[in-house]
Amino acid sequence: MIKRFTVLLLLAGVGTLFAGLLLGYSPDGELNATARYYADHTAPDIGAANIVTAIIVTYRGLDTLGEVTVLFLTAAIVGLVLARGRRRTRTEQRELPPSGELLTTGSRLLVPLILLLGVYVFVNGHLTPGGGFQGGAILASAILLMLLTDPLRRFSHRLISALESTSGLVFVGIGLLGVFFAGGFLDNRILPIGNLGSLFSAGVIPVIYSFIGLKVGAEFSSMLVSLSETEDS
Amino acid sequence: MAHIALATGFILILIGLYGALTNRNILRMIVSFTVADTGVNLVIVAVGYLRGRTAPILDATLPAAEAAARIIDPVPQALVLTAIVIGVGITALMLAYAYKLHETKGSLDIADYRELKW
Amino acid sequence: MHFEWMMIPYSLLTLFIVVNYGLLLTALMQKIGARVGRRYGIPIWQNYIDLVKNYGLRSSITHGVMFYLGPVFRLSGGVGLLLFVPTIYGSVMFSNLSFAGDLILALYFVFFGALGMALGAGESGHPHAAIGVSRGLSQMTAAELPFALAVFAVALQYQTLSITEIVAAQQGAVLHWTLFTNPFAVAAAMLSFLGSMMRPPFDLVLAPQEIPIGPPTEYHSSYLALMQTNRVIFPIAKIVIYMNLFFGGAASWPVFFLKVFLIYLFSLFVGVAFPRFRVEQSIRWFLVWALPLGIVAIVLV
Amino acid sequence: MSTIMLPMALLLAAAMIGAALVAIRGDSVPIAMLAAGLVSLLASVLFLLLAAPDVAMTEAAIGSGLTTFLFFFVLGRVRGDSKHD
Amino acid sequence: MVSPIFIIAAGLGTAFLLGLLRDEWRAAAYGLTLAALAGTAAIAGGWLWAFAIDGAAPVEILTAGTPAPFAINLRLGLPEAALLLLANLTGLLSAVYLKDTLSHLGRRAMAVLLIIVMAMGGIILTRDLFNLFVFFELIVISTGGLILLSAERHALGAGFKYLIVSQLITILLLIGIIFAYHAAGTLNIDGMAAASLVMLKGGSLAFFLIFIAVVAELKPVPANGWALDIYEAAHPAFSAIFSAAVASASLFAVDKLLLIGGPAWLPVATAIGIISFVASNLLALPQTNDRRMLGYSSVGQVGLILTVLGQRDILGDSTLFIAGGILFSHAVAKAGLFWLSGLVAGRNLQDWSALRGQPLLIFAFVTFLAMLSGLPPFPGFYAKWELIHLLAGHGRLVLLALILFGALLEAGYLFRWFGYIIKGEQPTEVIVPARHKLSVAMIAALAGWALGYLWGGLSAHNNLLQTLPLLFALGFLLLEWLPAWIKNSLAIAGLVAWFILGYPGYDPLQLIFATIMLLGGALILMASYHAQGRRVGFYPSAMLMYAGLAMLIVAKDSFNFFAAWELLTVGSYFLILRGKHSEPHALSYIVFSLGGAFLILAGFALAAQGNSQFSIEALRQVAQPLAPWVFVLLAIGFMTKTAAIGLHIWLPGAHAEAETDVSPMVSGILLKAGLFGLFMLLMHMGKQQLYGVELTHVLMWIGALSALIGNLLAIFQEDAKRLLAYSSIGQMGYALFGLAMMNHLGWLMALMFVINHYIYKSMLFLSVGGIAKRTGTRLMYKMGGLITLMPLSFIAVLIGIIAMSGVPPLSGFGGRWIFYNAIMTAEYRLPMILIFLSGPIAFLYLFRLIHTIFLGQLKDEHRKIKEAPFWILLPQFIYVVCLMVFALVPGLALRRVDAYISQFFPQGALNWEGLTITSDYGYWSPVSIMVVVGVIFMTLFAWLLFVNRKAQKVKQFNIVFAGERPFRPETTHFAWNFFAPYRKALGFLTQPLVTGFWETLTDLLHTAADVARRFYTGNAQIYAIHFLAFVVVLFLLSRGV
Repeated sequence: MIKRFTVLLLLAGVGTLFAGLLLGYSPDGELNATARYYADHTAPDIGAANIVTAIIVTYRGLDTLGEVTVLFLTAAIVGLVLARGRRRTRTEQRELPPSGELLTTGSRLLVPLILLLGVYVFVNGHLTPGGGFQGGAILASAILLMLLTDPLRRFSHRLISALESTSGLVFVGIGLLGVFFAGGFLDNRILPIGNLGSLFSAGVIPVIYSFIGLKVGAEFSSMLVSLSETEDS
Repeated sequence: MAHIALATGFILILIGLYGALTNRNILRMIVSFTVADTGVNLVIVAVGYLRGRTAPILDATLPAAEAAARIIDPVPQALVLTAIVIGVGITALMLAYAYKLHETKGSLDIADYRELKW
Repeated sequence: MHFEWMMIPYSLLTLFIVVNYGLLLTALMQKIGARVGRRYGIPIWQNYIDLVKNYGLRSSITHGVMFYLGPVFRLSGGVGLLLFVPTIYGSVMFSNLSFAGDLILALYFVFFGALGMALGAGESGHPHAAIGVSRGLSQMTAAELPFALAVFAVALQYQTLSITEIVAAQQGAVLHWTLFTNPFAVAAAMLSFLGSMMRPPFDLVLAPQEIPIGPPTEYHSSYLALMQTNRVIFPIAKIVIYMNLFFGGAASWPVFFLKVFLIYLFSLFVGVAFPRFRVEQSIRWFLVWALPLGIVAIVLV
Repeated sequence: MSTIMLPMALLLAAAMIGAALVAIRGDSVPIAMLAAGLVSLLASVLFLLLAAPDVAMTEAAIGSGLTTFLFFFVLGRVRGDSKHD
Repeated sequence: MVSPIFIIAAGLGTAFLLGLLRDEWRAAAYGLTLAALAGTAAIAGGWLWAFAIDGAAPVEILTAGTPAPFAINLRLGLPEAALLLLANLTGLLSAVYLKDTLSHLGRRAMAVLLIIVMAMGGIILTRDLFNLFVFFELIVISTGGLILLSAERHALGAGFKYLIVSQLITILLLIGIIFAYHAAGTLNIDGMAAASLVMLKGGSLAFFLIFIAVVAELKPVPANGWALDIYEAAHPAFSAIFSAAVASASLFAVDKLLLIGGPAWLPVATAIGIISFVASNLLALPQTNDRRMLGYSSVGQVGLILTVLGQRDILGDSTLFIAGGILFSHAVAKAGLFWLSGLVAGRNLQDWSALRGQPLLIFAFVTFLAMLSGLPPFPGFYAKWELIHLLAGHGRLVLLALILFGALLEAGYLFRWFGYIIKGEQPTEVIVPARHKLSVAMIAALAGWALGYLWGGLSAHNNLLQTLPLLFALGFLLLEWLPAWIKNSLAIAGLVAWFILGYPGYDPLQLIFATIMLLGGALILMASYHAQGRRVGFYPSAMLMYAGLAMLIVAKDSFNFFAAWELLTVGSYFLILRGKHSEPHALSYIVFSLGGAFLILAGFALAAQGNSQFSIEALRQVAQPLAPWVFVLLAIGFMTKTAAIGLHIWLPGAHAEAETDVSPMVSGILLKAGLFGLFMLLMHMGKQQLYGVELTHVLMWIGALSALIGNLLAIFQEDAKRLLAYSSIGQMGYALFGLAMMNHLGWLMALMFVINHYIYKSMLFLSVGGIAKRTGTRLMYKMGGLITLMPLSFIAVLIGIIAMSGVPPLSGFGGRWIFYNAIMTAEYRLPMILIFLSGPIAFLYLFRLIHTIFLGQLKDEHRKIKEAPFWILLPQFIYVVCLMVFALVPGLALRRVDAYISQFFPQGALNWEGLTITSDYGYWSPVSIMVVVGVIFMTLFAWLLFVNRKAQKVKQFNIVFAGERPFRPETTHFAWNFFAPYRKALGFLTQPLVTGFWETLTDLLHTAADVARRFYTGNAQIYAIHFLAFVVVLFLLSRGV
C-alpha cells in the first residue's frame, strides 16, 4: 500500500512535469528550419517521394542502421537464449490438437499473398507509406501464420540467419560505398536518383529499404520461430 | 488535435508507468511498459503535427514545390519509426528475460528476484 | 672555568668532609627520631661501625654483572652529584667540579644512581627488589615534578642556570634568599624534598616490614657498604642543591653544616609526625598539593 | 473535415485510456495483453488522423501485431506451472 | 587516415558477418572478433596519435552527403579519439579475457560484444541527439543481452532490473528529445547549444528530461541499485566493459549535453556528481562482496568525474587534463580489478588472499589500487592536484572538502581490501591464472604505468616517473628474482650514493635529515642481511619509502613535496603491512596518513590560491586571513605523521607489528618526515594567530600532551615493541614542543631529538626485535634474565635507555640541557609542566624495558636461546659508537645547524668554543662530564672488583626468600603490570578517549552506510521508484531554483 501511494505521489510529480510540457506546448505554424530543408531538398537531392523514408534511410540513415542493429541483437539474443533452453522434439511432443482444415487451407492460400504484400510495401517504401520495417513485419506475419497452422513446423535457422546477416552486410556495404562514390556514409546517390515518383528512383534507397525489409522480416521470423520451438519452461 | 494527442500520450505514459511499478507479475509489467511506449510514440507524433496539413509524401496532388507549405513535420515521424522498432526490441528482450527468469525459479513475481541487494 | 689538576684533591677533601658529616648527621637524625618515639636510639658513631664492618667483610657470592655494577652506579651517582655542585659559595677550593655543567646537570644526574641501583636490584632476581624499584621509581617521578618546576622558577627568576650565579644573586641579606623572594617555589621544592628523602611518610620504597628493605634486599658486605656510603652522601648532595637554590647557599663550612642540618631536620620533622603513604597516595599527594605550588611559582615569576 | 476529426480523436483517446486501464489492471494476463494490443491499434488510427501514415502502418504491424504475438508466445511458455500469477 | 566511420562500420559489419559463419567455426569467429576489435582500436589509436602528436585539427564526418544539422554528423577530436581507444581496447582485452566463455557461447555472443563496443563509439562520436539515444539503446540491449547470455542465475534478475529502469530512462529521454526538437528546430547538439535551448520556451524542461536521462546512465546515487546488482552478478569481463568503457562513453555524452545546458546546469552536474561520489564510497564501506564494492567504487569515480565536468567553469582548459586523468585511472584500474576478480574463486573480499604467492597479480592489484586512490605517479594524482588547486583558488572549499573526504573513504576500503589479500587467512586454493587472462591483467597494469608517464609529461610539473629515486625504487620490482642479500647491498649502495650525490647541495638542515634518512637508512638496512631467501616485496616498498624521503628533503615546490610525501607514505604502508599481524594497524596507518596528506594538499592548494606551481618558499607570502588556515591544515597534516596525540592511534600497532628491521625504519626514520614538514612550515610561516589564539601555543600544548600521554601509555605496555612505539609518540611530542617554542634553542633541541631519537630508537627496536626473534614473544613478562644469554643486546639496550632517559653522561642529556635553556626564553610556559612530568615517566618505562627483559628470573623455555643474529647486532653497535661520539662532541652535528638556525632566530645561539658549550644561561661540558663520571665509576668498580675478586656467581634461585627457595621463575619474576601503583594514581589519564573517538567515528560511518544501503532492497520496482524519485526531486529542486 505504501508502495502504491509512493508511486502515485511520484507519478503526480512526473505528471506535473508533463503538464508543464503540455501547457508550454504551442504548435508551430510553419515548418522549422530542419523540416523545411527536408521539404525543399528531398525531391531534388534524394529523389524520394516519401520524405519520411528519405529521412529514415538517408538523412538519418545512421539511426536506422542502429535500429536494424537493435533488431539484430534482439533476434540473436532471443534466439540464443531460447536455443539453450530445451528444444521440443517431435518424439517427446505432447499431443496437440490438429489445426483446423480451414486454417490450414487458408494459410496455404494466404501466405504467398502476404509475402507479396510485404515485398510490395518495402520496395515502394520511397514512394508510398510504409517501407522496410513495415514490409518486414508483414513478411514475418506470413511466417507467423505458418507457425499457427503447424506449430511443429521447422524453419531453417541457417537460412533465416544468413538472410539476416547478408542483408545487414549489404546495408553496411552500401553505406560504405557512399563514402567512396558519393558524399559520405549512407549517401544514396551512388545510383542515379531518377525521376521522382518512379519505382527506380531515389538512388539506392529502394535497395537499402528492400534489404532492411528482408532483414527485419528475417529477424522477426527468427524471434517467432525461436519462441515457438522452445519447450515450456 | 495535437493537444488531445499529447494529453492522451502523457496519460498513457503515466498509466503505463503506474502499471509497471505496481504490478508484481513480470509479464504484466512488460505489458504496462508497452502501453507507456505507445504513449511516448503518440506524444512524439503529436509534437510534429501541424494543423491542417497533410502527410509528408509527395505525389500528384502534392508537388515538391508546395511541400514546404503543406506538409507536416516529417522528422518526428522518422523518429517514431525508430522508436517503435527499438521498443519492440526491448520488449522482446524483456520477454526473453521473463522466460529465463521463470525457467530458473518458476515464478513470475518480481519480488522473488531479490537475492542481490544492499 | 676550566679544569685544573688541583681540583682533584680539593674535591676529595670536600668528599671527605661531607662523608664524615653525613655519617654523624644521619646517626643524629636517627637518634632524634628515636627519641621522639620515646626510644633510646643508636649511638652517634654507629654508622662508622657499620660501615667499617661492611667494608671489612669479604663477600663470596654475586648474582651477575649488573649486581656488581648496581652499587657502583649508585655511589658514582651520589659522589658525582656532590662534586658537580659547588658546596661553599665564593670558595674556589670547594666549588668542586662544577665547571662541567650547570644546574641541569645536577638535576639529571640524580637519576644516574637511581638507575644503577634499580639495575643492580633487578639482577639480584629477588621479586621484592623489583617491587621496591617499581615503588621507588613511581614515587620519584611524582616527587621530582614540583622540584623541577621550582628549579625552573628559580632559574627564570635569576635568569641563569648556573648554581654559582644563583647563589650569588641571593647574597647580601637574608631577605634576598629565594625563600623570601619566591616562597611558592621553595614551598613546592620542600614538599618535593620530603619525597626524595626516603623518610616517612614516603618510605614505602624500603618498607622494612613487607619487602625487607626494598631494592637492596640481596645486597650484603662490601656491596652494601658502597650503598651505605651513598646513603650518607646523597642526601647531603641533594640538600646542598636546595641550600644553594633556595636558602642563600653557604659561604663557609659552619653555615653549611647548620643549613644542611636544618633542612635535613625538616624531613625528619615531617616524618615522625605522619604515617606512611601508599605509593599511589603519595603520587596523588604530590600532584594535588605540591604541583599547584610549583605552577603558581612559575606563573608568578 | 476537422469537425469529424476532433470528436473522433476524443473518442479514440477515451478508448485508448480505457484499454490502457484494462491493460494494467485487467483480471487476467491474456486480457491485459490484448488490451495493450488494442491501445496500439487505436494509436495507429490516431496516427492516421495525425497525418502520419508511415507511423500508423508501423504501429499497427509491429506495435500492435507482432508484439502481441510475442506476448502470447511467451505466455504460452511460462503459463503451465506459474503459480504466482 | 582511415575515416572514423569505419570504426562503426567495421564493428557492425563484423557482427553481421559473424551471422554468416557456421556455428561450429568458433575459432574463426573468435579470430574475426578479435581482428575487428584490434582494427577499430588501431584506427582510434591512429587518430589519437594524429591529434596528440601531430596536432591535427578535429574532423567532422558528414553522413548522407548532407551538411550537418540536416543529417547526422560525427566529430572526432582528441578526447573522442582517446575515449574511442579506451573503449575499443577495453573491448579487445575483455574479448581476449573471455576467450573460453565466448567460444562456449558462440558467434552471436561475439556479435553482441562487438556491437556494444561499436555503440560506445557511436555515443562518443555522434553529434546528434536522437542518434545518441539510438546508441544508448544499443548499449542497453547489448548489456541486457550479455547478462542474459552469461546465464548466471543472479545476473538474470539484475539484468531485468536494468531493463526496467532503462525503460523509464528511455521514456523520459524520448519525451525530452522531441520537445527539445520542437523548441530548437534541430536535433543537432551543437545546433541546440547555438540556439541556447534552455532559454527557449519549453526548452529548459525538455533539456531537464534529456539531462536527467543521460545522467541516469551514469548510475548516480540513489538511482543506481540495478547497476550495483549488475556489477555484482555479471561476468567480470562484462563488468569491466560496463565500468571502464560504457561509463566513460556516457560521461562523454553528459559532457556534450552540458554544452547545450550551458553554465546554469553545471552546478546540477556538480551536485549529482559529488553526492554520488561521497555516498557511494560511504556505501562501499560495509560491502563484503568484491564486485559489488567495485561497483560502488565505479559509481563513485564516475560521480567524481561528473563533478569535475560540472566545475568546468573554473577548471577551464584544465578540465580535459583533470577529467581525463581521473577517468583513465578509473577505467584502467577498474577494468583491471574486474579482470582480476575473474581469477578469484570466492566472492568475499577475504577470498582474495588467493592472490598471495602470485607476485605479478599483486603487482597488478597494487597498481590498480594506487591508480584508484590517486597516488603518484598515476594520472589521478596529477589530476587531483590540479583539481584541488583550482577549487581552492576559487573558494569552492565545501566541494574540495567533500572530494577529499570521499577519496579518503575510498582509499580506506581499497586498502583494507589489500590488507585482506596480503594478510588474510591462508588461501585454500592456489589460483593458476590462464595465460591470456594473466596477460590481460598485466597489460592493464602496464597501461596504468604508461598513463602515469604520459600524464606526468602532460602536467606542468615534474614527471615523477623520470625522477631517479623513484625509478631506482621501481627498479627493484625487476630484481625481485635476486636473493635478498644482493638486493640489500644494492639498496645500501643506492642510498649511500644518492647521499653523496646530493651532499654538495644540502643546506645544514637538509644535511641532518639526509644523513638520518639516507645514511641512517642504509645503516638499518644492514640488519636486513639476516633475512633469508628472496624477501619478495620488501625492497620495492622500502626503497619507495626512501625515494619519497630523499625527494622530500630536496623538494623546492609544493608539488614535489606532496608527491614525495605520498610516495613515502605508500612505501611505508607496504613495509608495515609485511608484519605478521599488522593488517589492521597498517590500515589505520594508511588511512590516517592519507587523511593527513589530504589536509596537506588542501593547505598547499589554499596557500597557492589556484596557482598549481607553488614554491615552498612562497608560504611566507600567504596573505593574512588565509595564512592561519593554511598553517592549521599543514600542521595537522604533518602531525599525523609524527603521531601527535589525537592522531596517534595508528602508531603503536603499526610500529610494534612491523618486522624486526622495519620497525626501526618506520620509527627511527619515517617519523622524521613529519618533523621535517613541521620545520618547513614553521620556518616559512612562523607564528600565526587564529581567532586570537597563537597557533604555536596550541602546538606546544599538543607536543606536551603527546609527550605526557605517550610516555604514560608506554609504561603500561606489556609488549616491548609497543612500549617503544608509545615512547616514540612521547619523543615526537618533545620535538614538536621544541619546534613550537619558536626560538633558537627550541629548534636546536628539536633537531637534537631528531638525531637522538633516530639513533636510540633504531637501536632499541633492533635489540628488542632480535630478542623477540629468539624468544618468540614480545611480551616482556614472558622474558626475564636474558642478560647472561644475550649480553650484547643487553649492552645496546642499556646504552640506549641511558641515552634516552637523558641521564648524563650520554647524549640524551644534551637534549634536556638545550631544552631547559630553550624554555628560559620561551614566552609561554604552562605546557612545560606536562613536559616536566613526562620526563621522569620516560625513565619508568625504560627501566621496565631493561629490567623485565634482561634482569630478574630466566624462564625455563629460554635457557638455551642464543644471542641475537650478527646482522641485527652489528648496526646496534655502530649506533653505540655513534651515541658515544655524539655524546662527546655534539658540536659535530649541531654546530652548523646552530649557525643555520641563526638565520631565523639570531638570538640565543650557543657558543661552541673549546670543550664547553655555553648558552646565555648556563654551560655544559660533555667531555668533562664523561671524564668525571667515568673516573669515579671506574675507580669504584675497580675497587669493588678487587675486594670481591673471589665472588662466585650463585644459582638462579639463590635468594633470600622468607626461608624458601622459589623454583618457578614465572612466580618470582616481578614483571607483569609492573607499575601498578601508577595505574592506580594516574590510570585515568590513559582512558582510551582518542581511540574511542576514532572508533566511534568509524563505527558511525559504518553504521550510517549499513543503514543507508538497506535502501537498495533488491526489488526491481523499488529501484525504478528510486529513479523516479530522483527525477522528481531534482525536478522540484530545479523549479525551486
